[in-house]
Amino acid sequence: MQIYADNAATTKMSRTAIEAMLPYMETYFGNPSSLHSVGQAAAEALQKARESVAAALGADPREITFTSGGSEADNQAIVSAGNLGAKKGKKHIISTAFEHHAVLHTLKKMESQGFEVTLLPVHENGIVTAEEVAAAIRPDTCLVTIMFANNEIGSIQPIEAISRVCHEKGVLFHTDAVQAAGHLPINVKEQEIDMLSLSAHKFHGPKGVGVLYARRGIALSNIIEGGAQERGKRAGTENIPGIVGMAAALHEACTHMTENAAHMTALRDKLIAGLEKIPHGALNGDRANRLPGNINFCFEGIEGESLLLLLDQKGICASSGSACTSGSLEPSHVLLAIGRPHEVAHGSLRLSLCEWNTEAEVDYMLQEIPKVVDYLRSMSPVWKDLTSGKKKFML
Amino acid sequence: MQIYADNAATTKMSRTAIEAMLPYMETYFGNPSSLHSVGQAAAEALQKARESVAAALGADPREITFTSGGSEADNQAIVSAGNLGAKKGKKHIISTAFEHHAVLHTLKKMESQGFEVTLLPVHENGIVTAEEVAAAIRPDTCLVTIMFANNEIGSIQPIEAISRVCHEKGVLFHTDAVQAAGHLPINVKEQEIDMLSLSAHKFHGPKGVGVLYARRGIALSNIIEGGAQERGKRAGTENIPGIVGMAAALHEACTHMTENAAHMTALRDKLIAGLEKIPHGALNGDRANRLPGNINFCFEGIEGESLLLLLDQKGICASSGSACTSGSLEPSHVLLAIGRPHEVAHGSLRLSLCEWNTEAEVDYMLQEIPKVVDYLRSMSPVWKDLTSGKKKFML
Amino acid sequence: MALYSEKVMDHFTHPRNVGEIENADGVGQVGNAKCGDIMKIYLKIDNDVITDVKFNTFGCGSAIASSSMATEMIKGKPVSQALELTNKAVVEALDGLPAYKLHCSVLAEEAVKSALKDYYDKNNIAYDHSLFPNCEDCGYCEIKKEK
Amino acid sequence: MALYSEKVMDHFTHPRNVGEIENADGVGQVGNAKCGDIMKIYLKIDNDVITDVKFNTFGCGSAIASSSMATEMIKGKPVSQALELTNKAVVEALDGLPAYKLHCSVLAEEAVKSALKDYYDKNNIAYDHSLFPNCEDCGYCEIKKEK
Ligand SMILES: Cc1ncc(COP(=O)(O)O)c(C=O)c1O
Ligand SMILES: Cc1ncc(COP(=O)(O)O)c(C=O)c1O
Repeated sequence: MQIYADNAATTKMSRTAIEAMLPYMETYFGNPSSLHSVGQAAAEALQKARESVAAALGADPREITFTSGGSEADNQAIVSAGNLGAKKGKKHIISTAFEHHAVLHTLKKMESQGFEVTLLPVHENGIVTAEEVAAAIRPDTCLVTIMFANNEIGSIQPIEAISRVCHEKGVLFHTDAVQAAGHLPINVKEQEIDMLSLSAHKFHGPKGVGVLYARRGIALSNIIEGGAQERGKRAGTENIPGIVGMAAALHEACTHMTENAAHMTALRDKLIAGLEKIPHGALNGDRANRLPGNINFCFEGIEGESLLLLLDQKGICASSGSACTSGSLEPSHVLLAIGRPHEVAHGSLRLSLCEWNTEAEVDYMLQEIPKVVDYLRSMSPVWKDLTSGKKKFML
Repeated sequence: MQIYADNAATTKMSRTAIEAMLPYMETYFGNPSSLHSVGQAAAEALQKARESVAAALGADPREITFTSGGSEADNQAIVSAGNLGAKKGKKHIISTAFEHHAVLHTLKKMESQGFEVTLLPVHENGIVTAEEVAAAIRPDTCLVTIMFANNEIGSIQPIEAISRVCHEKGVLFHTDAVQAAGHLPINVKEQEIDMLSLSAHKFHGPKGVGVLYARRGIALSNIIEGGAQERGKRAGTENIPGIVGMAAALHEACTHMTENAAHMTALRDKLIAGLEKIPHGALNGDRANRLPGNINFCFEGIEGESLLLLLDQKGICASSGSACTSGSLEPSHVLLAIGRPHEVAHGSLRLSLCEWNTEAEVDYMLQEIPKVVDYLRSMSPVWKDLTSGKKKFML
Repeated sequence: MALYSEKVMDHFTHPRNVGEIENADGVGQVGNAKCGDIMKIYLKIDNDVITDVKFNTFGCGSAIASSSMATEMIKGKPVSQALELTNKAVVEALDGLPAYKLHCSVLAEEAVKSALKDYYDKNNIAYDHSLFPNCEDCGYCEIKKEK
Repeated sequence: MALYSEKVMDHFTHPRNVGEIENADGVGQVGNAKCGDIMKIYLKIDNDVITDVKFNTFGCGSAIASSSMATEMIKGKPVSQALELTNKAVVEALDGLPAYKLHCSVLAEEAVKSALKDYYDKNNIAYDHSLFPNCEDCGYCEIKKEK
C-alpha cells in the first residue's frame, strides 16, 4: 500500500488542473503581451483565470497578482507594506513566532533595513488571539502578518477578529493563507483581509505559481522588476498553463470544500483518536480550530527522521518537524513556539490528508505507526532512561 | 495558413518538453524537501535536471539556480553583484541602452539605492564593442551586464571579448542570454561568463521557469526569502515539472542547434532579402552577427500595431517595437538606441522564426507583407507627405 | 476580452471613407508621427451639410477605427451637429476602447473639429474659438511622457 | 541520488547489534536529545578483544546506520584496533553520507571511544587521554547554532 499523507508539503495534481493546463501547453501557447490572435488567446485565458481566482476569494480581478508561488507572494506582501509604512515613518511590523520561513526570513531582511519586528508568542494550542495582536500594535505599526492556518500543526487563527483590531488601529493586515486556500472558507471582503498569499500546489494545482491578493489602493512594490506584466507589479512572461491550472484547481477545491472537509475531518479525528493511544505522545495544535487534514503528534523518546523513513518503508509518506529532516540541529520552530522542549520536538510526526485519502488508509496507518514507534523506542537510549525512571517523562 | 513568427516573444512547447513534464504532473508529484520516497523521486528529478542544464552551459550543477524565469534571474544577478560590490565600496554598474527591461528596471532600482549606472550607447548595427566596455570600466565598477543577443533586433554581442576585458579589470560579467540559450553556442567556462540568465519558454520549454548560472564563489543574494531550496538562494517549493521540462527542452535545443540554426538562417536571409525590396524600409540590427531566427525592419510611413493586426488577419503572428503595442507613446527603446528616429521606430516589424517554420511560410509572408505595407501606406497621411515631397524620406 | 471589440476590428479592417477629397471645403490634421498617430480629415460641405468625408490615418488599429467611425458619424449631418461629436460618442459607437487607447478617440474628435474650423476659416464664418482646442491641449502626449 | 546510499538504508532498516549487554565491560554514551542524536554502546571484552558489542540509538536514519556500521567494524577486533576507528572509515563503509549528516559518523566514532575509555577506566588501564575527545569537542552543535 502506498499512502500519501504529506499534503501540507505538496499535493498530487488533480485531473481537472492537468486537463485545464494541457491546452495552454500544447495549443494556446502565446505570450499574452503579443497582439496577434495567438497572444490574445493567452491574454483571454489569463483574464478568465484572474476572474476565477478573484471570485474564489471574494476579491476583484484587479486585486489579484499572479506570482511564482506562496513564498514570492509572502515576500512581496511584506516588502510592499513595509515600503508603504516607511513613507509614513511607520517601521514596526507584528507577526508570530510560528510563521512560515517565507515570512520570518523576509521579516529578518526588513529588520536589517531598519524595521522593528515583534514576533508574538503562540499559545500551547498554536493560536494567537486578537487581544494579543491589539496589545502589540503601536502608533508606528505598519503591518500585521499572521498566517491563516499553520502548516505544521494545522491550528487556525482567528483571522476576522485579528483583521478587525488591525483596522480599528489603521494597520494593514496580511495573512499567509497558503495552507488555508481551497481548504477553509475565505472571503477577503467579509474577513477584511488587506493582503493574502496562496500557493497552487497546496490544493492539487501546479507547482511554481501562486497569488498575492492586495486590496485596491494598496500599492505593491516589485520583487521582480522588468516588463509591465501584472499591471507593472510583477515582471516576467506569465506562466499561463500554471495560472490556468491554479484557477481550475482552486475553483474545484472551493466547490467541494464542505464535503471534502467533512471527509477529511472524520479521517483526521479517527487518526487522532487512534494515535492518542500511544503512551507518552501528545497532539500538537488545537483540537477544534484545526485544518481538516492535519494530524501532528510528538512521541517521546524517538526521533522524527528515523520514524519517517521507517514509515516510508511501509508505504506511508509523512513528514516531521524534526531537525534532521532539514539538516539543522534545531527542531521545528513551530513546535518550539508552542512550548515543546527540544527533546520532544525532535520526535514529531505530521500526517496531512487530502480528500483522496480513505478510511482503509487510516486503518493501515493506525496499525503500522504504533509498531514503528515501539520499535524505535525499543532501541532508544532516551526511552530506556525514561522507562527506567532515570529521566522524567515530559508527555 | 497560420504562421507563428513571434518566437522571440515565446515559443510553442515541444512534445519532448511536454512529455518530460507530464510524469511529474501526474505521478511523481512530490516535494523534493520531503524525505519519503515520493519526495525523493522529485529530488532526484531535480538533481538530474540540474546536471542536464549545467552540462548544456558547460557549468557545474552547483552553479545552477532555478528561478521563475528570465526576469527573476536578471534581477537576482544584478542585485547579487551589486551587493557584493557595495561591500567593497564599488557601486558602479555598466550596461547598455538596449537591454531588456528586466535589466534596465533593476538598474533603475539600483540607482535609487546609491549605485551609479553607465548605459553604453549602441552602434547602429546593435552591437557594443569590448573596447567601449573597457573604456567605461572604473575602479569602482562592480558589474558589467550586457545581453548575449538582443530580443528585438537579434544582434549578437562579442561576449567573449567583453568578458575578457571585464576580467582583466577584475569586474564581474553577467549576460542576459534569454534569447541566446538553446540558439547560440554557450559555454560559460570557455566564454568566461560569471553569471548568465535564461528562460525556458524561449526554446520550446515551459513558461515560468528559468535559470541563473553563477560561477562558484559568487555569493547570490536572495530575491525571494524563505525555505532553504536552491542552496538557500531561492525560496519556494521547486517547480519540478517546469524544471524538468526546461532541462529536456534545453537539451534538445542544444543537440540540434547546428542544424536548426542552418535552417533558420536560410529562411531568415530569404525573408530579409525579400523584405528589402519594399522601398523606404531598412533592416534593423547587424546583418551577420544576428540570431538565426530574427528579422526586424522599419518601414517608413506606417505604424506597427496596425501592421501587426492586419498581418494577424492573414494568419501571420508577428511583433513590433511600436509604442502602440505596449500602451506607451514611446516607441521601442531598442530602436531608439540604434538611432532610429521616433517616426520611423513606430513602423517596425519583427519576425522571429523557430526550426519549425517552413519555406512555404516564408514565401507566403513575402507575398503578404508587402501588400499590407502598401495598403497602410495608401491611407497614411505621413506617406502622402513623403511621396509628395512635403517631408523628406529618412530611410 | 480580445484586445478590441468586434466593432473596432470591423472599422479597422474595413475602414469606411478612406481617401482624400480634392478641393475639400475643410481639411484638418491632428497628431504627429512622433507620438505614433496622425489623422487627416477632408470634408465636402453643401448648405452646411457634410455631404462627403474622407480620412487618412497613420496610427494603430484603434486610431484607424476611430477615424472611420467618426467619419461615419458625421457624414450627411449638418455642421452644427458634427461639431457636437465627442470622443465619448466615438468610443461608445465602437463598443469601447482599451483605456490606453482612449486618446485615439480624442484625436478623431479633434480631427473632425479641426476640419470644421478650417471650413469656417475658409468661408469666413464666425465661431466660438473655445470650441476648437489645439492638439496640444489634449495633453495626452505630455502626460504619457511624464510617467 | 536518493537521500541515503543503499548501505545506509540497509543498516538503518536492519541494524546490526541492537540491544544492551548486561554487565558490559565498557559502556559509552554520547550526544544529547536536544541535538537530536544519542548513541550508547556496550562492549564485552575478553583478552583485549571485543567479543560482543551492542548499541542503542536515538536519532535519525544515518545515526542508526552509523551506530550499526561502527559496531560491525569493531566486533571481534582487538581494542587497539577499535581505537583506530575513524568517522571517515564509517562513512566510507556506508558508501557515503550527505554532508549535513557527517556528524552522525563523528558521533559513532565518539561512542566507540567513549565505551573503550570506560573499559580502560574500569580496569585501571593507563591510556593517552588525548585519544578521547569529549562530545563537546566535536563542536558540531555549536557550529550549527551559530549559523
Ligand atoms: C532578452 C530578454 N531578457 C529577459 C526576458 C524576460 O524573460 P521572462 O519573461 O521569461 O521573465 C526576455 C523575454 O521576455 C528577453 O527577451
Ligand atoms: C504556510 C506556508 N507559507 C508559505 C509557503 C511557501 O509556498 P511555496 O513553497 O509554494 O513558495 C508554504 C509551503 O511551502 C506554507 O506552508
